[in-house]
Amino acid sequence: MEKLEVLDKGKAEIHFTPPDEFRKFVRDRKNRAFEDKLMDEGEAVKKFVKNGDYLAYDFSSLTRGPQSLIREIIRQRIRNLWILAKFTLLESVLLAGAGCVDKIDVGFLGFGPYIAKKVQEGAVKVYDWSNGSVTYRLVAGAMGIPFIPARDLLGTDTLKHSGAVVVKDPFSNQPVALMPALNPDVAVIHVQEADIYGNARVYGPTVATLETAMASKRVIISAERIVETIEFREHPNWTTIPYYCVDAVVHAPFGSYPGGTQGYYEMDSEHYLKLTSIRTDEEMQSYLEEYIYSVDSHDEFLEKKIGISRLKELIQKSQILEGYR
Amino acid sequence: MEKLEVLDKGKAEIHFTPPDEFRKFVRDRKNRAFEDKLMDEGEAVKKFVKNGDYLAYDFSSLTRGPQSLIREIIRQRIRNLWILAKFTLLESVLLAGAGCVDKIDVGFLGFGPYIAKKVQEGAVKVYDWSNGSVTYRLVAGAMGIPFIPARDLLGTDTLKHSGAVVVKDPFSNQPVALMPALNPDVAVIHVQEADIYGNARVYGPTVATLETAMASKRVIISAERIVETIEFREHPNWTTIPYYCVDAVVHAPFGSYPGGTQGYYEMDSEHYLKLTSIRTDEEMQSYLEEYIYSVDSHDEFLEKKIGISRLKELIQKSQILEGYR
Amino acid sequence: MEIEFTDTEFMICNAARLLEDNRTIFVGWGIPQVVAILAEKLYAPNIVQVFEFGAIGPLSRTPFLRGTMGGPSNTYRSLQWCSMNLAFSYAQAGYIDYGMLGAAQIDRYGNINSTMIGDDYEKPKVRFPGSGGGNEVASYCWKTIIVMAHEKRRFVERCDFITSPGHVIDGKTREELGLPAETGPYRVITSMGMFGFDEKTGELKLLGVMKGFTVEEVLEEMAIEPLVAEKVVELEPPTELELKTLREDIDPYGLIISKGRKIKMEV
Amino acid sequence: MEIEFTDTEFMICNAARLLEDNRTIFVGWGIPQVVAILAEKLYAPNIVQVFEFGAIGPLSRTPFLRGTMGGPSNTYRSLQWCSMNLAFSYAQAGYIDYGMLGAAQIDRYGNINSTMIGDDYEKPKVRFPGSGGGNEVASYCWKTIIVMAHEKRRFVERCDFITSPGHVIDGKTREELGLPAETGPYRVITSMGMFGFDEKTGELKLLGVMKGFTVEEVLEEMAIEPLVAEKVVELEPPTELELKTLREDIDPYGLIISKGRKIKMEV
Repeated sequence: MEKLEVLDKGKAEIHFTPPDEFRKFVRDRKNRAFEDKLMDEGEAVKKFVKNGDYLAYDFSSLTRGPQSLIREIIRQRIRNLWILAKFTLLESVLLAGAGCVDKIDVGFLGFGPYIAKKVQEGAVKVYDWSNGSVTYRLVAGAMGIPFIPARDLLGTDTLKHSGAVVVKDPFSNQPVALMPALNPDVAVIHVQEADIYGNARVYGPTVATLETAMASKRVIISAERIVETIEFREHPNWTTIPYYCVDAVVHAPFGSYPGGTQGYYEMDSEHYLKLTSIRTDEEMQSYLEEYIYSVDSHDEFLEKKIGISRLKELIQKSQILEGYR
Repeated sequence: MEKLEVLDKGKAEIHFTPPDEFRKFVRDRKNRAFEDKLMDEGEAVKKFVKNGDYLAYDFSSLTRGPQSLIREIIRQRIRNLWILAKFTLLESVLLAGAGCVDKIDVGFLGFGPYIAKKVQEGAVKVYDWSNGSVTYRLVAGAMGIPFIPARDLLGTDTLKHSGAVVVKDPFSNQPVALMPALNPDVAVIHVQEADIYGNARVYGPTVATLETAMASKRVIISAERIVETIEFREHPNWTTIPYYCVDAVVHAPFGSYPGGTQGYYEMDSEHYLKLTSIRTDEEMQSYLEEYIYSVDSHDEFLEKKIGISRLKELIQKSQILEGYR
Repeated sequence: MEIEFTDTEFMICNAARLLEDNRTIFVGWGIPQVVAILAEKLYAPNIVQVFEFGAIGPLSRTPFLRGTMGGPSNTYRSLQWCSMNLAFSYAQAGYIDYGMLGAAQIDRYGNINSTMIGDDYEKPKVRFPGSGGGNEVASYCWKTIIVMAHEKRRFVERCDFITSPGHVIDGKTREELGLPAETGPYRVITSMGMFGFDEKTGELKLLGVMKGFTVEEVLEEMAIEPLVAEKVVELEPPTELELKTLREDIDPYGLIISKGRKIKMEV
Repeated sequence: MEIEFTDTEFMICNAARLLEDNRTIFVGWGIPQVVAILAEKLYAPNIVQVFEFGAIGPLSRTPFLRGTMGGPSNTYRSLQWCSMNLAFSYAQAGYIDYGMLGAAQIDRYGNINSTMIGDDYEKPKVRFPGSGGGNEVASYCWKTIIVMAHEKRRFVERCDFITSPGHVIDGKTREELGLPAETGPYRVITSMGMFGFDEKTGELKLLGVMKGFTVEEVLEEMAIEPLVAEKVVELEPPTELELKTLREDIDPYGLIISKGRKIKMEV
């Protein structure tokens, strides 16, 4: 029989779960029953995030990012994570600063000199992809297929340091890159609305919210509001994630803080600046101590470290509701 | 270098447009300007449907199917079409009955003995795929990639009579079917709402509405209502098709008749029965004469052949609006 | 008391009794829809129906409307309306527990034919609509249930055309062919009995026969000889509640349930 | 009259003048966003911005908010909010005319580096954030415009790391490598000049220099020697209207435009 020529191949180690292995996990460990999954973030992270996990999250620390869950992962001192820095901004900075991370698949590594230094020093190992290629990997993982072809990365050093494989397509006879499916061990996702079973709705750009949830073995959702299931059934076109993808639902108002969540509050630029100005490990440790380790929960963080008047300001700044409800 | 083994291969002729050829068509012939594309169905079909075209449509003759556009194609006696019978019901029956069709890529061939007889007699040539695999082909066409892998068709006679290629996946080392991208020459799609530029919104299940529009060289949209562009900008999450995929917009109330459109009217079961009871070419010709050839337009069809009181009944039957606005 | 029912009603009721609650089920057109609704009403209030055109978890209204599978009544209050690609992706990624399909022919290994009868593809004796989403349902769902009329010619050694895969195709197993592991036809409910598949060989195996029939009578109506379970169970006819629910609530116009042979039975 | 402006303002204005109206443009973070908004306000009222996180055609509010690229102000009244996969699919399928990106290094063939400086990948001298969506923008869009500070070390024979593809990579053309045909870097706007690429060889070619500078002065600030057009045009400094629009409307806090070298010029 004919063969398809392999033309090029990246050399990165890849986190790859054969589709059958992922399917069996879904069959045995995901739940199609309507089970109340509401819990606090401490319990959710304890149950569903483990040392050594491959972790994905969605959107960014500026907008609808799962910041309260990221902080809880840091608070529980989870170790040896391999993270997917897709369209990431400060998640990787914080997780690396807290010593949670060993490896990063880079779409966008994240902001600033602190994380760059971690890479330069070899404190974290990076594999270079791109936002598009890691998103395609999640799409393949979500579809239950082993890879997806795309016409990017081709020829670049990014390809060489990724895990993509270039073959000659049998239909067009042109080279095309195959992006291996990605099935993270765990995903943390922040949404505007969820019910207690895990049905979830996102307003605004969706990045890879659904694909990340479908492709991940364990999924923790945090939500600005917990709503009744009928809210989903009345507008089925707007459901972003169906409940059977989800393991835990956390009620987390201001869950994206210091980022914003559309329709709820704007980002806190001042707090954000504190983060982006971190240069040294000492500054990082003092930030982590002040805002994460010294409180027990997201609620306590909001109450003791941020305060109602600040939160009120951020709500006040968020006056564009059109499109978000 | 290594090679990927080709394990099996369907023998169907395939309509395949290399991604670069499709891209150039999009660059040169699709329009990113905000141009008023509103026209009647006669002009739209005259301009954008040609003899010998590969034609796709979306959803079905029962629900939100582009029936007024299908009738116009028949009325203009377009010939030698190759059609995509994805989740089709009576579109292929009518188009084949009117002599418009040479070849059918079958997801679902369509209802009843009439179309079966056409195939048995060899009047139309069929290639067997499945609803899933032809949908994947559209997804690949819409993504601008040459194929998409999937774990269906494998081993079956459907595969043998399709155009899929089975290879050993380089990541999991398992056989997987590659479905070649499909880029139809023309697509006709019915929606609930569109603006004059072609932005379009669908309520209810979406089948492959967006993928079909993105993947097709020319796209005619018919819409129950023409709405202002601001209606899309106020709820950007609900936009199904962006204007730059679309070539023509036809205002077609009752455009799915005798099928229903959610939120507007229910299907006309009696008229539908007329169609499904067609057995012979004579019966078919008499149906076509009575309902298609003898009128000049969809408006005239509604007025002379159906009538306000019938339409009113169908509106009256359609009392579930929840989720459709 | 004498009851009367159609063999379609018998199939529907027996298929409905098979479904587990709190599971997702990919539902084909026609009989499978009625099965799913009956199960939801009587046995499995929390099953989640999945439809290929993109409806997840509707609370389908009754009476059942045959025509508008994708319309407002059948997709009422779904948890999600989505694309066909997404509906199949849920299945391909392992989220869908059951699939339910009809078939024109079935063979020894559970391969099914819904494409054509005859030995010349170019000139079929009978042409059917083809796969639809059947191939995906049979390929991806964990357990596929086939519901079909029990007629001699429908049970064959090898389907004239294998539309959707069973356990073994022309000597190769599903897994060898690349199909998802540990999936495949699970039960076949016919108008006379119920079949499973041998765990090792993947061969069709008679598990149950309709009350009032013997194993021999059922086997007589098959062009092949299936395996027979050591203990073949007796399948109960439709109960009064099942029939009332089907006839008064789900399908009062008898669009689906009135088809088939009428059976009278003393119970 | 003497005007004063930053070289960032110079780049932004010259890039904005390049954009055609009625075209789609894939917009990268930061400077490209300001370019697109300026173009929309002054030159191309109907350009359609596309963002990788999933916003198509927003009517971005001003003042421009650097932080919340994906937030309500920047994505205001989009035509569509969608997924990243879809945003890139529009580009991969050919629907996006322009792409606009920054770069840390650029080489003779328009390859760009936004990943790292140094010759050891494992131990970079400087590490940048990496591709982001840059690789896709540079791979898929019909014409890519690169906007970058004009510094000697940024122009190199071969990038330390090719993050996103130019016209030729290590001797192979884009098309040979499988990238979409007839795409690639179209213009490079720097703080001193403007470059295109030779149609045959794909080499960097100086097309214009900022008014008040000579070709030699511009070439002096490059570690490689580019081709030079037969007729090098003079690039006008920012106009009063452009500066007013940038400073009063788009970026009143100077988050972007105040960066870079200040230039004084008689006009």
